[in-house]
Amino acid sequence: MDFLAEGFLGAFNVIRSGDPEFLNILLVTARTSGLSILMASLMGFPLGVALGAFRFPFRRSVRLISDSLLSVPTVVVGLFVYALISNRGPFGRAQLLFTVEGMAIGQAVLALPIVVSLTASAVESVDQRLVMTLKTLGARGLRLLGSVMLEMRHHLLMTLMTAYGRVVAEVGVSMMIGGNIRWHTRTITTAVTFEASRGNFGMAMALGLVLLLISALLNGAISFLKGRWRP
Amino acid sequence: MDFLAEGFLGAFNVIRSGDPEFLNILLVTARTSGLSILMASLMGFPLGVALGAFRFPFRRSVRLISDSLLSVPTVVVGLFVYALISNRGPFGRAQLLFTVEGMAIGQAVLALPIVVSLTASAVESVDQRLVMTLKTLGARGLRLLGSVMLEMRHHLLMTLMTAYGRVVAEVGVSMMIGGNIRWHTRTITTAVTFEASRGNFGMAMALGLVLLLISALLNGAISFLKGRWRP
Amino acid sequence: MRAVMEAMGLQFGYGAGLQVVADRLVLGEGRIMGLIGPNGSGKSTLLKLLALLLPPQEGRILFMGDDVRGREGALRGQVTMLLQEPYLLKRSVYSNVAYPVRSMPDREDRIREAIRMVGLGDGFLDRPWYRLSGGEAQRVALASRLALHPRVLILDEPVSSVDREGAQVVRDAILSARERWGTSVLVTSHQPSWLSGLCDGFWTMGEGRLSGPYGLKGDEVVP
Amino acid sequence: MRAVMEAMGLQFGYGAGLQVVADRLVLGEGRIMGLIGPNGSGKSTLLKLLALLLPPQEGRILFMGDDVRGREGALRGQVTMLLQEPYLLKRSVYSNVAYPVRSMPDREDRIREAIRMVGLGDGFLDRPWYRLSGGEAQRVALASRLALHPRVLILDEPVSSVDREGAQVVRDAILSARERWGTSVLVTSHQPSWLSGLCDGFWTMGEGRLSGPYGLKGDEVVP
Amino acid sequence: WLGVPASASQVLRMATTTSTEATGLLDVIAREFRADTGIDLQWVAVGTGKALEYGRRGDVDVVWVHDPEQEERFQAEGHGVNRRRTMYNDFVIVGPSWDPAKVRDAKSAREAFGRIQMSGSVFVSRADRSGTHMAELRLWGKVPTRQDRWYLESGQGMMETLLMAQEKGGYTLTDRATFTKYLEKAPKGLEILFEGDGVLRNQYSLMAVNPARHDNVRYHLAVKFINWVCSRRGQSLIGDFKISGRQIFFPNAQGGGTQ
Ligand SMILES: Nc1ncnc2c1ncn2[C@@H]1O[C@H](COP(=O)(O)OP(=O)(O)OP(=O)(O)O)[C@@H](O)[C@H]1O
Ligand SMILES: Nc1ncnc2c1ncn2[C@@H]1O[C@H](COP(=O)(O)OP(=O)(O)OP(=O)(O)O)[C@@H](O)[C@H]1O
Ligand SMILES: [Mg+2]
Ligand SMILES: [Mg+2]
Repeated sequence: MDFLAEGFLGAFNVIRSGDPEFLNILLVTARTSGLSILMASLMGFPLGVALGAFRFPFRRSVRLISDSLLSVPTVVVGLFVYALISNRGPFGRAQLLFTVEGMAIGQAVLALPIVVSLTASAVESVDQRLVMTLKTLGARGLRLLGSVMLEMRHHLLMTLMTAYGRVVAEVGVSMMIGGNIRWHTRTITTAVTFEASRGNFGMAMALGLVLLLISALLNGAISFLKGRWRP
Repeated sequence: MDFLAEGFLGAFNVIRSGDPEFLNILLVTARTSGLSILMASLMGFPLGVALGAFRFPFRRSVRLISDSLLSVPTVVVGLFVYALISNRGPFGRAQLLFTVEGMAIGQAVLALPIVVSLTASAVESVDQRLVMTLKTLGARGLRLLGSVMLEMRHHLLMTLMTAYGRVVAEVGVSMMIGGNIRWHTRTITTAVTFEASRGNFGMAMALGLVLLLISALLNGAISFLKGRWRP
Repeated sequence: MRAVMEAMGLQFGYGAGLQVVADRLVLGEGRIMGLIGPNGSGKSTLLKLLALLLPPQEGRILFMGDDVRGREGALRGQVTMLLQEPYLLKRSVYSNVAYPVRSMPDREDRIREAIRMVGLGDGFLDRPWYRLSGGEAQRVALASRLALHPRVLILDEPVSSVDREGAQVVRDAILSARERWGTSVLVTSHQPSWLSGLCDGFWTMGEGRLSGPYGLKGDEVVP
Repeated sequence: MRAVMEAMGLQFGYGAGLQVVADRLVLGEGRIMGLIGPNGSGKSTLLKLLALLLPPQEGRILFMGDDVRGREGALRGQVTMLLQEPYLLKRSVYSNVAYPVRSMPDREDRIREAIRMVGLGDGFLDRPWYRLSGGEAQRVALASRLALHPRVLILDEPVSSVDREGAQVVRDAILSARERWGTSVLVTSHQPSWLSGLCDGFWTMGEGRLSGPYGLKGDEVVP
Repeated sequence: WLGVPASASQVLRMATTTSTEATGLLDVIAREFRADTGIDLQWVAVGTGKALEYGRRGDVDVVWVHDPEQEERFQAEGHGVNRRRTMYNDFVIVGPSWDPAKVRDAKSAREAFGRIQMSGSVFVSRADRSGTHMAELRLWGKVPTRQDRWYLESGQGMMETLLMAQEKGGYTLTDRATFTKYLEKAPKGLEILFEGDGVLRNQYSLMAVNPARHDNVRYHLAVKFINWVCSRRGQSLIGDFKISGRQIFFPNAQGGGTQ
């Protein structure tokens, strides 16, 4: 119990201190998760909408794969991406190992099935009249896709929050691809793991709480936005 | 790349061998995730539906907390539960540390926000007429809740799959609370992490693929079920 | 004649927009009353208040002489409503009609009776919810309310999508509900001819304000 | 008179149930044709086929003499349809009406014109989608189709929730669409009196089979 | 930016074990090395097995690990060159203060292990083929199996294993560095019950990744680093490094030369 209290105090101190190393960790975390969520959204939302709204060959197989990948352990993704971008891997030349970009790719792989499956599921249960209505109004192609997504904005936001949660909370990929290198690829979660493995439970707790605080602020902002949109 | 191929072969061999240690790991994994999903569902679905459908004091705060906890790192949950159930913790007497039950509690804490937030979000965007219709037909209390949930069965299933994915893929809690003790609390993901940490990337990959295969079978079964329900 | 439902000094508004006001409304036992008014005059809103689906911001509603406040859940089922845009549960027609009467011993009889009253054959009972046309769905939704044998039946444009013959069938169903179960009915429609062949009297809505009753033979409504 | 739309040997069925069959249907330019038939006879299904929303299982559809196959996306907008249960986008009324004409230079004029044609004031433009009554929503949905100035306007029970005055307004709107833009119209309704004051002729549906046209003055329809 | 040390022109990548990082030694080494040479040392701290795996694939330039057997295999396979002894510390046997197996009275490490085995007290093993685990395996007379219910295999790092031993009231074998760190956090937990046997020595060595195998590795930087650590300056930094006033690592590069 002692380190829970220590964690709360620690979180406060860490934030107040503005320690440059801490700021660096924040920055790395933000860059990695931002980049990965961006990649996962750009690929995942269109694919998810397509899976939910249109019939095409292998649709069920793609969906099954995406659903199954919801339970892929981060370490496996880490290993997989590592195999591809390590020096000996096919993309070794790109020098992505132990970089923020490499971590972001791995995290995007992790977030993608969440975005795809949750979006597809939401589109499937969207009002059947929506797509027909948009078609009667002359929408097609990208505009149709965009309008369907806009109509489901609450769902997509929730999907995004879930994917963000998955990405920002994961350790396996960041550790394996990023390597938890101080000043370079140390994220909040790898730092938490690192501190915990050193027995610095108080510090681990403190960093974890800071992450939660950031997420709470983000969610607060989003909930404010949603309030302005109405149901 | 080499160890990817090794992983595929390894997965095949591991399954074929029926090695008792492997079977034990499967059993521990199934018991832990089954128990945690059960706990998270029993608490999460009613809470989620309530958050989405009814107004009550602190509703927005509870929702915000749940949304924020989507991004709680597993290690933090691990530490938190550890603090509570370790010998020196308030629930130390219950002897839950390094047991399947202890792991399941930790994983339930992890799954709960997913169940609550995704359910609440789904209920919020469910057809406004649904609750009114159920009320005009005389439903109230638990029956109303149950009927709303039945009407959103696809969503709830997807929520469950997401929570299952989170739980079955996580390492932090299982490591911290379970301790990855061979023959006792070693799950597929802690085994994967363990093998990877020893540099046995091929074996880690193999176990990860086995997990994916299990998830694929589970999803196949569910997709078959859904097919019988229609949209 | 007794009053089944009474409303006094009702007021309700959705934030900025229209304010629905009903100073006094009485629904006598076995009465079939129409509610007419232009689009957006507040008819649906008033009906939802009386069906205990929206809480009034001012005023009281009595059922059989007692205030309904706090008993809304228990009274629904005795007071039921067909929404303007009916919603069917994602189940079979049978399950939809069976839903409100699930635990009643004479369930099967009620279901068959109700589905016939709205002019659909027993063959419809096996259909899933999505294999229905607009008019068929509206009739199924009505059937599930009729299965309840309600004391008060509130109908918001029950024949908007129903064909001409169907409209006659629905009218007969409403009349026979009154006859067999003493049901009191409050019904809106934009088809005056249909309504006038059914109702004992009318209320009108205009910009949220209720007036009436009109067209009653005598003044049998007790205050 | 030219045929804007023609259908030959159309067939469509939802798996086991009703099979919709239309051997021959011609919609002449500037024609307003009614489609009548009982509930579940397949009217909405036929209209969706003609509005290029469902792909026919058999037969061909021609628009201005050419087969529509493969050009459905491009033709929608010229051929538009008001669904039986209209769906409004979760935006303001303005955005709903503006949606189909977003990129047109005379957008603002079209929006204002359309909303007035359905009898709603400009004040409605600012309303969010949920602040509408059933009839208001139906009118807004119609307005967004009128803003398109379509060649073919397919209306599935456009006045089911609209009040009596509103029904006249909608009839006038349809007539003036024909007059100003040469729009051809195919419309269903369960209110024969409303329909007969509007249409040049009728088709009827019975158990999925189309017959007609009936009630035309002369035989101006070219094959 | 944001407090990152101004980007260095040259970066050296190392894979190392958790104990060197967790104690904080590497922070000191990296800082001084940078001051002396301008080279930016970046490291990934993992188990010895994984560290060597990174080396095998040419993803790092140098490895700093502590398992002679695996190091030799690594070298024999042609992955590592220029292997140098750098420092050592020792393993100690720790357990609960009430010492149910009477390990305190043992004359040798092997005897201590025998007593644990006889008494059936809980022993937590890392069981991860780390340097520590390999040392442990050498100490058992008959290696415990699944039937020995007192023998728990944690498969985790040293700190986690120590905590598990504490919770279970059991024994374990640990390197002194991690244990010193552990004592800082849990002063009333486990105690050192046996130490000082020669078989308990824990040797750390540096090795460059073979540039003939991987053309991208920065071999000249690796060699520079190895030489620097083995120099008088590097060695005295290691010797001076203390936690709670206690020396953790003992430099022993002088005279060792390339192995
Ligand atoms: N959920 C709502 N939120 C806000 N305003 C609403 C809501 N529902 C209805 N309104 C407003 O209340 C007014 C009355 O709506 P109501 O549905 O009661 O009208 P109505 O008389 O039933 O009309 P109609 O004949 O078209 O069904 C409408 O003008 C609408 O703007
Ligand atoms: N999505 C669907 N899936 C399966 N069957 C359907 C579907 N939609 C309609 N049907 C079936 O097709 C038949 C014709 O439906 P349709 O909606 O075309 O009738 P309609 O003539 O428009 O009736 P109404 O006057 O009630 O609107 C119905 O009996 C219904 O069972
Ligand atoms: Mg209404
Ligand atoms: Mg229809």
